[in-house]
Amino acid sequence: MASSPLSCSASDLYPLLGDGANATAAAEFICGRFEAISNKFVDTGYAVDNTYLLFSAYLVFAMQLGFAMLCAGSVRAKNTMNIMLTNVLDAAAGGLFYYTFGFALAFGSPSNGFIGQHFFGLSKFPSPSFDYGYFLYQWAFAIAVAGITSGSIAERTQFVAYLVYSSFLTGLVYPIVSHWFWSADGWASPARAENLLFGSGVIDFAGSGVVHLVGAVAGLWGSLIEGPRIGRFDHAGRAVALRGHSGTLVVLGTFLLWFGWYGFNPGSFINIMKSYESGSYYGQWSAIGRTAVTTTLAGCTAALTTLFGKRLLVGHWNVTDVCNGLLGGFAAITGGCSVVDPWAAVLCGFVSAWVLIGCNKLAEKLHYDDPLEAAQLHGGCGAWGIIFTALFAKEAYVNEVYPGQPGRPYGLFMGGGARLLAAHTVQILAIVAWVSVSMGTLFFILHKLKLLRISAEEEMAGMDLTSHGGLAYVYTDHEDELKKQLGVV
Amino acid sequence: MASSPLSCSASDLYPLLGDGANATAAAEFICGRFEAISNKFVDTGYAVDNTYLLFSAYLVFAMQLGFAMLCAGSVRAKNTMNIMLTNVLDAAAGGLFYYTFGFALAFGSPSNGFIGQHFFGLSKFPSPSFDYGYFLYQWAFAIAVAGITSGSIAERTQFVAYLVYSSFLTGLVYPIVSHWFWSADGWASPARAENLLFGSGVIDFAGSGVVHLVGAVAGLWGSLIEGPRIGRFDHAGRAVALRGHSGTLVVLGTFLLWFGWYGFNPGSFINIMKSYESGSYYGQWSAIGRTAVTTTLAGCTAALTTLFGKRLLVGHWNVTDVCNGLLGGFAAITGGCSVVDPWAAVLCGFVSAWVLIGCNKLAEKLHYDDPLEAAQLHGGCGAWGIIFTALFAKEAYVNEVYPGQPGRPYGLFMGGGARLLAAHTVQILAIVAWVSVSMGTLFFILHKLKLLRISAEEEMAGMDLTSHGGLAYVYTDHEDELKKQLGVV
Amino acid sequence: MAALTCSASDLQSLLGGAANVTGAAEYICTRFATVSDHFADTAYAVDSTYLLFSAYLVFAMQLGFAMLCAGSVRAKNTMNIMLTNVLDAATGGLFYYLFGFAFAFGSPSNGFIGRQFFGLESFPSPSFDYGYFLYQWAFAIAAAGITSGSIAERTQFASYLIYSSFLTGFVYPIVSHWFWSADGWASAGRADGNLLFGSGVIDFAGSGVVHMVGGIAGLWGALIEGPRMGRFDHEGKSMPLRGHSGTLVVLGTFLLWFGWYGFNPGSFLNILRVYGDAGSYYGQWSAIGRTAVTTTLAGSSAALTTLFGKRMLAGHWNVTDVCNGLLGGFAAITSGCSVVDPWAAIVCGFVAAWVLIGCNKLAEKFHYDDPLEAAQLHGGCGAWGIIFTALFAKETYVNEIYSGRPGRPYGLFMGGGGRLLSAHIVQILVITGWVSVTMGTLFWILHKFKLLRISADEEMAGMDLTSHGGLAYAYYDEHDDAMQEKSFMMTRVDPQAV
Repeated sequence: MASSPLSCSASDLYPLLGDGANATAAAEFICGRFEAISNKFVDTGYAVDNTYLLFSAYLVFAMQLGFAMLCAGSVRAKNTMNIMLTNVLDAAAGGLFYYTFGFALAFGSPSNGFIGQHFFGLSKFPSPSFDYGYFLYQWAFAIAVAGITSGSIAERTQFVAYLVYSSFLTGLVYPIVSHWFWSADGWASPARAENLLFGSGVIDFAGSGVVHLVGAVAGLWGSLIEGPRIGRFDHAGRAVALRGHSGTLVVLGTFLLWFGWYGFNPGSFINIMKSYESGSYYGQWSAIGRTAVTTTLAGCTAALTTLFGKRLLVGHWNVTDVCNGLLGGFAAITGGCSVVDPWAAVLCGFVSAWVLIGCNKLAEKLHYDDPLEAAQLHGGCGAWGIIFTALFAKEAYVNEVYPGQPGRPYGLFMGGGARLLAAHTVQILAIVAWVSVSMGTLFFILHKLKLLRISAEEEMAGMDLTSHGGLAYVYTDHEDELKKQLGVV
Repeated sequence: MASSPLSCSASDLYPLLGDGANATAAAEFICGRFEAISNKFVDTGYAVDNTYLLFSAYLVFAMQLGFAMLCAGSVRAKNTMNIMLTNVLDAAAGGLFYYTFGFALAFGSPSNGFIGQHFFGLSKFPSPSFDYGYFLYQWAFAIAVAGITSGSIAERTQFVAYLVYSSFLTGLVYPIVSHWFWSADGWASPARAENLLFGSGVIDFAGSGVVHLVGAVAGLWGSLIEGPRIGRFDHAGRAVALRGHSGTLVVLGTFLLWFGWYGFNPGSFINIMKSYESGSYYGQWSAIGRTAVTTTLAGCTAALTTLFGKRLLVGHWNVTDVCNGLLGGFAAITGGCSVVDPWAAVLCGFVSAWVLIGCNKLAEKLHYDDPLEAAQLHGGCGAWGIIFTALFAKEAYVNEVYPGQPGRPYGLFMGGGARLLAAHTVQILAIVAWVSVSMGTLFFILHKLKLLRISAEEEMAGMDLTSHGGLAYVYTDHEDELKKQLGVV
Repeated sequence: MAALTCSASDLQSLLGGAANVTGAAEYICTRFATVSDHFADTAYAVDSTYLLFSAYLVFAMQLGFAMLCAGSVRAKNTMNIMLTNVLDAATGGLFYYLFGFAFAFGSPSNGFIGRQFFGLESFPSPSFDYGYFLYQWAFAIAAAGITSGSIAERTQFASYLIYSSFLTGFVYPIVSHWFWSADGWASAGRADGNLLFGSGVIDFAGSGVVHMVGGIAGLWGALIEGPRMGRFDHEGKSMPLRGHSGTLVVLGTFLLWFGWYGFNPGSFLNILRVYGDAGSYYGQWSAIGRTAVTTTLAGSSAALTTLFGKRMLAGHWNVTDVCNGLLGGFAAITSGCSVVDPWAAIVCGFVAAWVLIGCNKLAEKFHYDDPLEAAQLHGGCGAWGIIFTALFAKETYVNEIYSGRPGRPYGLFMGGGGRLLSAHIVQILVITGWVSVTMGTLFWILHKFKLLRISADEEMAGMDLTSHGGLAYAYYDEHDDAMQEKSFMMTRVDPQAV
């Protein structure tokens, strides 16, 4: 914080005060005060930045609530309790695992480029480089990943299997990926000291790849190995929509996610009190505002595109699709939100809507069943977001957000050359490979051990009755008769 | 931020240091540091103010979620998807329109008093006067207006008509009104440089008029032209309550709106780091706290008044009415929240509750059907709020919040004369006139073009089935039979 | 500010030979004065921003309570319980404004009750600003919210109005005065020296002041009313009366979790405060982050413990129980959140889960019926939290947060001796005593006046129909009878059915 011109050494000053009776004392007197001032600025900086970071972390946490409601609304009533329990546990189990080793594996520098190795159980915390607020913020990100995956394999996965993969994902797979791209030591980090990947490193600002793509690829494998839900595709192989039980919950969840995304993207700046040139109205605070705007515009455009696109393709104005389109736009802009102009964000949202529609068509053709379209949405749009950033990243913004390396590559279409694009292609490949190897194998093993999928009877009756002690809703006092009706004692 | 005594010019200082060996150097040395300090204060100010403004904007955005839930709960189950879709699109379409020209028309100064003309598509942004955070905050306000209107015409409006009026309202009608009263150039703005309206200008701090009255008058015309829902008034002309399908959603929405209102009212200060007299504990931060308190008290009083009032009139303790009363209190205090004392806020809430009850009685007598009481609530209570401010605005607060023009008029009952009241009466008339002309005409045209209201069959079957591809809720697995019953293929 | 004070007379003598010494000295010193004023402004702005947004989060907990309660009762009483939650906030606002805040924080006063700031007169003062009032109000309404859960589904609305205003306006403010006001007889930050056991009670965010108070009040109400009809059958076997919507329970729980980040870390009230030397990365901001972390970990471990515990005891993975366990963990860590290490928070949550399970078993044995487990959760886990703090409070943290009195007692297991523990035991006894005397009596009187419990047929029909003008849900068109038998939705609703 203390910028150089504030530093004041008595030895410099007193010769200037010259033959004053006791110039030395005067110089010390004055400099002592400047000392105090620059210290107070340091304090102020910490206070402001932590306020900003903490409230951003709370917003990101609110996304977990959004996921819970979105998932609940998108599954059938008989599996509501099951999916919501997974969401609660994503946060709870995630908290413990990320505390014990997740954070250490992700940000435990000094370390090698592949995995961190300090701060297990937050030992030696806080350090000058990391404070508790930062841990909380990263934890909120980690639990989001598991939330994405649980959507893909909803309505047909054994609860034990969920417990296993969820802790594996939050505690090991995700932290390692975030170390690669976000830790100062990561082999593909744009902030590492020397030999950046393609002289640029990967600009995945808030995690289109690190968060969304990871969660999606994991879900993809789980869902592929399990196969579709009973009745999702009829004998002729035609797709039958298994609609979620409550559109209201879907909208509620979507809005909550939108709300939380303002912590997710602008919050990723971590600190707000950083001037790009002291005394000017333009600084990090302004870049943060811009990030919030790009985020908003990308989502809005994607929503409208989906609305009209679906109207043309399907023939009615579908709110669930609009909600998914909206979220697709957010997932896409997440990677580049801080380094692109608002107009580019509009473009990003427009394309991501079509990417999502395309992925869904594809999934249907391949008989891939994903109750929340999580793999299509977070995977497809996330991947597009990574490419988008490599195409539209603006020079000025890139250098402001990732300072210290003048003349780094930026967006291809902005005249910044293809090195950034190359780095981002590598990112996609690396993530897909790593997650497939780790999570794919895990799901396959669970499958072989008959631990992955529930029995057909259970699936028909619904998991709430079979393993969670009752349905989510009891609108009349006749629940018992109800249970009989459904053939459950 | 840099108040004069901090500015330090070497030329002033060195004669004082006098015959010191090289006094000039000493002076420059010292002044250079004070320079740096005042710059750092500027940075700090921007960081703190933007943090405050951004999180306030997020809260205001959360109100959109509140509207969605409130509307959903207040309509019948068969129209839930329709109304929620409008709420999602208010935010999405609003984002694009406000970005492309809405903001420009509202705040594009330098301009004339009637319409702004800069920053189309956020070109030349950020400027020393406006930053991205400010745009985001104003966008969140703009979408609230469309949300209010969509409530009045719920359950019977064609989706196309909605798309048309919504973009027109958010993109043109509302921005112009906000330019009049909130832009520094506006003809009725209290902050304009010279010749204020009645030497005072309109004190509509957070928009009882600019936001609530506008949305309500628009809704009033739409609803009048469409006429009541089928079955709302029986053959004898007696009113039949068409109850919303979920009280829980109404309460959820109300609480979310209350939550968001803490961004809406206190947030309208835009910046928090502004001392009224440097070094004192009393400053803008304190006024902001007071605003939050007046807001709370007005809503609380209105809720209690409605509770007991309705108990006497209707005979039971009705939570939906209490929620509406609460919101009425908020809509009323919005205009004066920053310039009245807490005790006055209590008064404001008490009256607004009776205003709402009265408006509802009136609406019933005139066979006016408004599913969410939006016109009565935001229009009636909003108008009362404007008058209230003109009566109870306190001199000290008015001069703190609108500085620079000593001796400006304040509340009539506080001894500030009637000029403020005159200005506010003009505001009400101007808003009603402008919105009636613009929106009234629009709705009338749509009506003539048979684009406004849905067919009777559609209305009976419910719009979710006819135009949104299915009901919002599927608690059993028999939706298809359900559809057959309703005669929909 | 110490190092920033600059007196012209000092500097003058130092500048010595300069031409216009006085002028130079004043010139420089005025600037330093301005700087320190600016710092004062900055601090107010930053701290107010922090406090206000924390207050908003705490308010969001009221929404959480509303949804949690709604989901945990049967559909026929939903409107009733939600109305009480709305009114907790509304009546709370007025009463706390008129005298609640004055009783709680109206210093200068004696150790038992405050007596300034009625109706926020002579507000703001150098010591209290509006943001602080708002924050405390949000706390006060939470206490009433807890109680309304215990007596849900069978209490007359009139009696709710009475006890709620009494609790928010009188009982709770006095307790908070004892432990949180600078004058309180058991306050850890007491102005005059003599602290209770030389330590005072460290109830940072209110395991006792908020949760136990609400829990005990609810306990008496529920005891005097007796269980809901059908809760225990003829041979006294307990028959669970499940809430009508698990979704609302989860929604409410998450909202409470969200709000708890304002409740615990927010209780620091200001964030721009240094520990030790200025210019270090470690200060109040860091302690606030730690508090958020301890809160999170306590809740998380409690949730997991409940999950597996219930799996063994009950045989299925129950989300409602997990939610309650989670909240139990939060209620427990609330008092010590700022003075314990993260690892201790995990212990706290683990035990809290078992405390809750135990209390529920106990309640069942004694045929005590609490629709939201509020007394067990906020009372039981709250009490455990108070003890926990007395065992695990860490010396350095205690001295940072309650500074100015070196060598104050801290956690027993951390080697801080038993004085803190004894102070906290006194707190539990005193709170239980005071709330029982006041609220217990009130409920008993209401009971005697036949104002407390609704009639049996009202209870069967559900209060929404009898006193709130209709059921909460109407999923199908009221005229469209074709649908009725098809669904297990609400049956036809007649607005006139009273």
